Amino acid sequence: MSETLALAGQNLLSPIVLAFALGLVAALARSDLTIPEAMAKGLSIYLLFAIGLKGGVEVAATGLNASIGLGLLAGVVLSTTLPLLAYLLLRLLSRLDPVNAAAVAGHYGSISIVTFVAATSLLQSVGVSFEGWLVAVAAVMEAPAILTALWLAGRANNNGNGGMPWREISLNGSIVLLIGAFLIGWAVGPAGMAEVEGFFTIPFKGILCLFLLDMGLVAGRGLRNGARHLRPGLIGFGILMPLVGGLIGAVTGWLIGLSTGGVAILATLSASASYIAVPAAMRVALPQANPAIYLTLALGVTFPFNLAFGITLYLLMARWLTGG
Amino acid sequence: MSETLALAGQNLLSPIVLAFALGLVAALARSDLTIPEAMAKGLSIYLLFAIGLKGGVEVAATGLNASIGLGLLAGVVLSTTLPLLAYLLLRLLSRLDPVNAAAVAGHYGSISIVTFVAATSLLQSVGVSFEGWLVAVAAVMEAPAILTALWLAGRANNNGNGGMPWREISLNGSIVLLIGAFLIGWAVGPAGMAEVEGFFTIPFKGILCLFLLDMGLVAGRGLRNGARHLRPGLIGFGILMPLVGGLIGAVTGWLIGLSTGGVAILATLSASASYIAVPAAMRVALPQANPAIYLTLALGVTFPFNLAFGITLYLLMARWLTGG
Amino acid sequence: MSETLALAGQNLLSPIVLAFALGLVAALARSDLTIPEAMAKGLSIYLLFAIGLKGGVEVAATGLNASIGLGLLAGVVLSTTLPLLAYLLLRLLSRLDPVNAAAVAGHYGSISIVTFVAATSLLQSVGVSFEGWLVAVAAVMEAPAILTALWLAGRANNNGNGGMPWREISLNGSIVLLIGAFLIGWAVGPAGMAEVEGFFTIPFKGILCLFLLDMGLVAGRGLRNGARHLRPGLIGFGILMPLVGGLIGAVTGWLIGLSTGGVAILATLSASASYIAVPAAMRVALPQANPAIYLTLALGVTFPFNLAFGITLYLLMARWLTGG
Amino acid sequence: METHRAKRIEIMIETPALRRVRRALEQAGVRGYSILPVQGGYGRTGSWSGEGEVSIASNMDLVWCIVAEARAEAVVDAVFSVVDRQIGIVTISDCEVVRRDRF
Amino acid sequence: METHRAKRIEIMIETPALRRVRRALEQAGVRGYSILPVQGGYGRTGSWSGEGEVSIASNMDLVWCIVAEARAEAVVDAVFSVVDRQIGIVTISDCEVVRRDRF
Amino acid sequence: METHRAKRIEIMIETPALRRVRRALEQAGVRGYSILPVQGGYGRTGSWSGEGEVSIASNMDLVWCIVAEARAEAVVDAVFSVVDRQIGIVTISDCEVVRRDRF
Ligand SMILES: Nc1ncnc2c1ncn2[C@@H]1O[C@H](COP(=O)(O)O)[C@@H](O)[C@H]1O
Ligand SMILES: Nc1ncnc2c1ncn2[C@@H]1O[C@H](COP(=O)(O)O)[C@@H](O)[C@H]1O
Ligand SMILES: Nc1ncnc2c1ncn2[C@@H]1O[C@H](COP(=O)(O)O)[C@@H](O)[C@H]1O
Ligand code: NA
Ligand code: NA
Ligand code: NA
Repeated sequence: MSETLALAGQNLLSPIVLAFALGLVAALARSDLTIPEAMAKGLSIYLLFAIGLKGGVEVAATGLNASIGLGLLAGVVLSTTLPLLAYLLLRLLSRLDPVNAAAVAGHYGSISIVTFVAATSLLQSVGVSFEGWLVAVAAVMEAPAILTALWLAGRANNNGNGGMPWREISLNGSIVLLIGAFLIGWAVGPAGMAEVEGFFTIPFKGILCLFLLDMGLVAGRGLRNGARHLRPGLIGFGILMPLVGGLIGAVTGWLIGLSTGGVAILATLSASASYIAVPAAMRVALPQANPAIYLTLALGVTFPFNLAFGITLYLLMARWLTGG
Repeated sequence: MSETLALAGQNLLSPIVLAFALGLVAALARSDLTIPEAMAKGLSIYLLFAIGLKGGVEVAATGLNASIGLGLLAGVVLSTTLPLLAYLLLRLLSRLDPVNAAAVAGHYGSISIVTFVAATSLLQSVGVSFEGWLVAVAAVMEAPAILTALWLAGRANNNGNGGMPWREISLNGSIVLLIGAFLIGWAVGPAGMAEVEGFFTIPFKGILCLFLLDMGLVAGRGLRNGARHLRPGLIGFGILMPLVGGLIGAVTGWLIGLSTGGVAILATLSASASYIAVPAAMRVALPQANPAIYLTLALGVTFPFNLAFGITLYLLMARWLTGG
Repeated sequence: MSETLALAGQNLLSPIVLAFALGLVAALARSDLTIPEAMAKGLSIYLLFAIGLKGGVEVAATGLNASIGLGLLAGVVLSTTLPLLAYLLLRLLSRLDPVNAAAVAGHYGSISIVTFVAATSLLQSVGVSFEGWLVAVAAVMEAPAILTALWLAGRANNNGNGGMPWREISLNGSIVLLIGAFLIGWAVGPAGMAEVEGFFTIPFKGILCLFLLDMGLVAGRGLRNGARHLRPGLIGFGILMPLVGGLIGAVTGWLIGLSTGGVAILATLSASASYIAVPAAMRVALPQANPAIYLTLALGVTFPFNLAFGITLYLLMARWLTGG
Repeated sequence: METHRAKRIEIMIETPALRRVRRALEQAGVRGYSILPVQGGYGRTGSWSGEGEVSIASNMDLVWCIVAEARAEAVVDAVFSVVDRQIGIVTISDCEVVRRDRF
Repeated sequence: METHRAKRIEIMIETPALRRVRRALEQAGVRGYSILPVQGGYGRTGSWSGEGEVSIASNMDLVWCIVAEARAEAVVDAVFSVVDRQIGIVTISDCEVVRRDRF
Repeated sequence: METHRAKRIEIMIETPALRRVRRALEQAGVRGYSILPVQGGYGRTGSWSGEGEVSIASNMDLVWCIVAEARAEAVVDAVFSVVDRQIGIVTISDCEVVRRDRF
């Protein structure tokens, strides 16, 4: 128990969580502190490239674990089916109309890469390793949820969806970058990594701090703008869904034989909600859905919850399941 | 004497001073070299976060020096009263009308964070330490000067000020960032800093170089655009004021018992003129004042003077006062 | 032979070449992956500053090699005359009209700084050193080619050129930055460099990776947009010209007594085609020329060729000539 | 200077739908258009700002397009078929241009 | 396509005063507005450029706002009460819009 | 609010030629102008985008200039002498402004 609290405390007092909190407080207090859009996009490109690279280098170093095929399959299945569960929970807990509920559900099937990074950072600081190829699983989990969401919305509403946003989904920049960097890391291996670790490893955690400061600012602004949509049922969903999703992800990871760290990561991916790829696809494919709802929920409720408490819980779940 | 010259030479030949000079020369020669706005803002955010963090970590490591309360109070008093002195000097030395004089005066009560950084960089290269909490003093000195300036302008000119820019002042992004990062540094302490020093310490001085290149470009462009406003009396003010302000700051620092480095820093803060928070507040609160005057003076005259000579002098003052 | 293949393989599997390939593939596949403009410009400023600085520091450390005067002269002569050769080849190989041929020719007399960086990175990884002042040669080679191109275009077309773009040429930002950083490096020497190498050396290669990712994206987009202009004769030119230019550069380097690494670098400079300074000057001075042609050729054909194969070949040429 | 009457069509559109608007304009045969960035705004769904945003989901862009008067209606129809389902705004106004051959 | 007459109000304003203009517009009851970045300019106080700037002090922004004809005057009045003391420029022009319900 | 008729001149110009347009405007005696960034476009030479670009070669900018009606023609002439050889577009339209003294 006290170990659990120590772990939670260690996470809450990490520079990255505090940077997020600073951004959140600054935005809620209406400070004019802002991060330029180009810088935010640049930080995000850096993070995607760095974690893709590291995952690939890991695979080059340790060889492919037999479970990678299973892992990718599990990712696709989780991403496809979690929105169904999310939709159900939403309809039970809140009075959200079907189209908005479908749009929100899509976000929770997909993943948030910065939540993934925060989890890896926690694992690293407690000395738990994980399968490098889970980066590729993260990439395959980004998109399938969108299709489920559109199917749900189509059931509810026969007319007027924007057609399948195939192009928007399949060549989404963040997926391409993550997979591309993963392949590069795999090709160059540890020797190639050594050449570039002065940029992709040494400053990584500090750069992550600035990125989380930005996430805090954006989340805070979103909360201020979208607060009126956050009825209690929705907030409840925004906290319950990651817990349920995380548990399902953890069990799945344990069933396919992941390490303790791997189980925690798959739980984190399942628990996290997309704030890049899915909202953009929804804006085209489901223009009737209100972005203030899905963005506020994913970024203003679930992301902070996962960052502050969720990832610690998923690690505990993983330890408990694997006995690690 | 020769030691003094060596110190001055060491400062003048540092990469950061030369980078500023390069920017200045390039802009004066009308080169099309420019730094994107988002990059300049990004560099500035990095610097504010990094120095806030370091100050806080220092406080966590060494404990709070008894004089912190005195130091904060001194900062508020200096920021509030230096504009009165500046206004007087301006009215004596130049024919600037009262409203413009008040606007300029406000800039000199506030501070320039990059001058602060340049001073800490000089201290570091000569191996002089200073109180980490002076970062917090820097933050509290940003705003009070604005109120004095508006009071001065109001005396001169009863009608038509824009009303107190409370929101603009109190939640100014750079103050929030500096204080926020300071608190984070305090909370995480040296252990937390170790995690992120690959970004906030190792590349710090090089990033400062690029930022000073940008400052040089902006200052040079400002000089080209505002040169016609720079009558000799104004230029005289732009050099005399930092000397007087620096001396007052140094004596204050010595009176409240700061270390040699601390005295040099408080002198630097007093001597420096704001180029971020104050001009923006003036644009709203004193729209009649001409930005070309206050920006050119703060950025085109006083900043280069402080960078090239001032900070060396303030260190000498500090040594002389403290016998350090 | 097998050593040659090993060298080629080592280059092709370096993280920077693979990052370029990723960008190229992503853009050709119409992914929406993009790098913000401010970030791309920022990366470019960083690279120019870092390599200028390193060159200057090198000169400070090793003293001026006697051949620097010859080297600068050779640079000017190469930049002035290579466009004549390029024009001839173009008129022979393709049916490009004189004005467009002149515009393209200008690009090949000038240089691409990122090709230079890629070459230095290859040299470094095989442990071959080169004269630091070649950075200054790179700078002087940027502009003269523009004048030759305008002279060629003027011969072909008496009316309506935009007049000499003197300002655009002489104070071009990238030249100013390169020379300025070189002078700073020279002034501060290795001791000054030590202060800033946490930014200008340690993360250099990783930052170069992101820059090449961006170059790949831009090149790929250019190819998609400009492909219809790329008749076989033009593509042939885009590959033949760097080979011929590289050979001429290599022989020149050997004649003026450069080291093996120096010969490879001068060959690379001669072989590379400008994609920053020259296109902007052409847009003003030769507005009749079609940018889609010269940009696609320089960035979409010659740059990738040099990156993937050219620089390896120029190093082999250099070894063969100097017996190094 | 002789000038010619033309129409300026300005379309404020969500960035995720920009690609579709561009395709519609190109298929409608416009000779050119330009895209201006928008950095924030306010509407029925509240305020948004591009600052700090990694996602383009809440961003808008302004498409600025000069067309000959005769084509204007066809272009607006084509664009509107895309914009209809989005929240975009299509405005048309008169202007004079210097060179007729460009539109 | 049926179109409706509306007014396009464009306000060029110093960035530090933007917050006040936004508030004025919202209080005047506009249905929406958008903000376009401005990167430089020239006026009585000389030239400015946003490039390399850390401070927003010399920056300007363009507020782009489509309003129904009937509301235009009230909106302009409201905005002008803020802009009056600033150096901002308020322009009004005619346009046609496709969907009336949005303005 | 009393308003005054004025002209809005908008010039879409290649960034490398912007310096020349600015000089022409200043020499023609305009009281002010502003420059808006353009992030991409489409024309006879194909599509372009500023994203990822290090070179300004394929970039465009929009110059936005409010002038008194009486000066408009002289300003357009002056600008056109520069723009003529470039691919730029010059448009003129009517607007109302609130303060006459500024133009
Ligand atoms: N009347 C308008 N004038 C200018 N921009 C508008 C207007 N209405 C909406 N917008 C823009 O469109 C975005 C979305 O509008 P809405 O869907 O009403 O929230 C707003 O945030 C503005 O950027
Ligand atoms: N007539 C005008 N047309 C367009 N923009 C203008 C005009 N006058 C002023 N501006 C803008 O407002 C800024 C400040 O104007 P000023 O106060 O006259 O220096 C200028 O730098 C321009 O960006
Ligand atoms: N009719 C137009 N309306 C708006 N922008 C245009 C128009 N024609 C050209 N442009 C802009 O000018 C650029 C160059 O045009 P072009 O020379 O026709 O390729 C285009 O990419 C657009 O950004
Ligand atoms: Na998920
Ligand atoms: Na001061
Ligand atoms: Na060349």
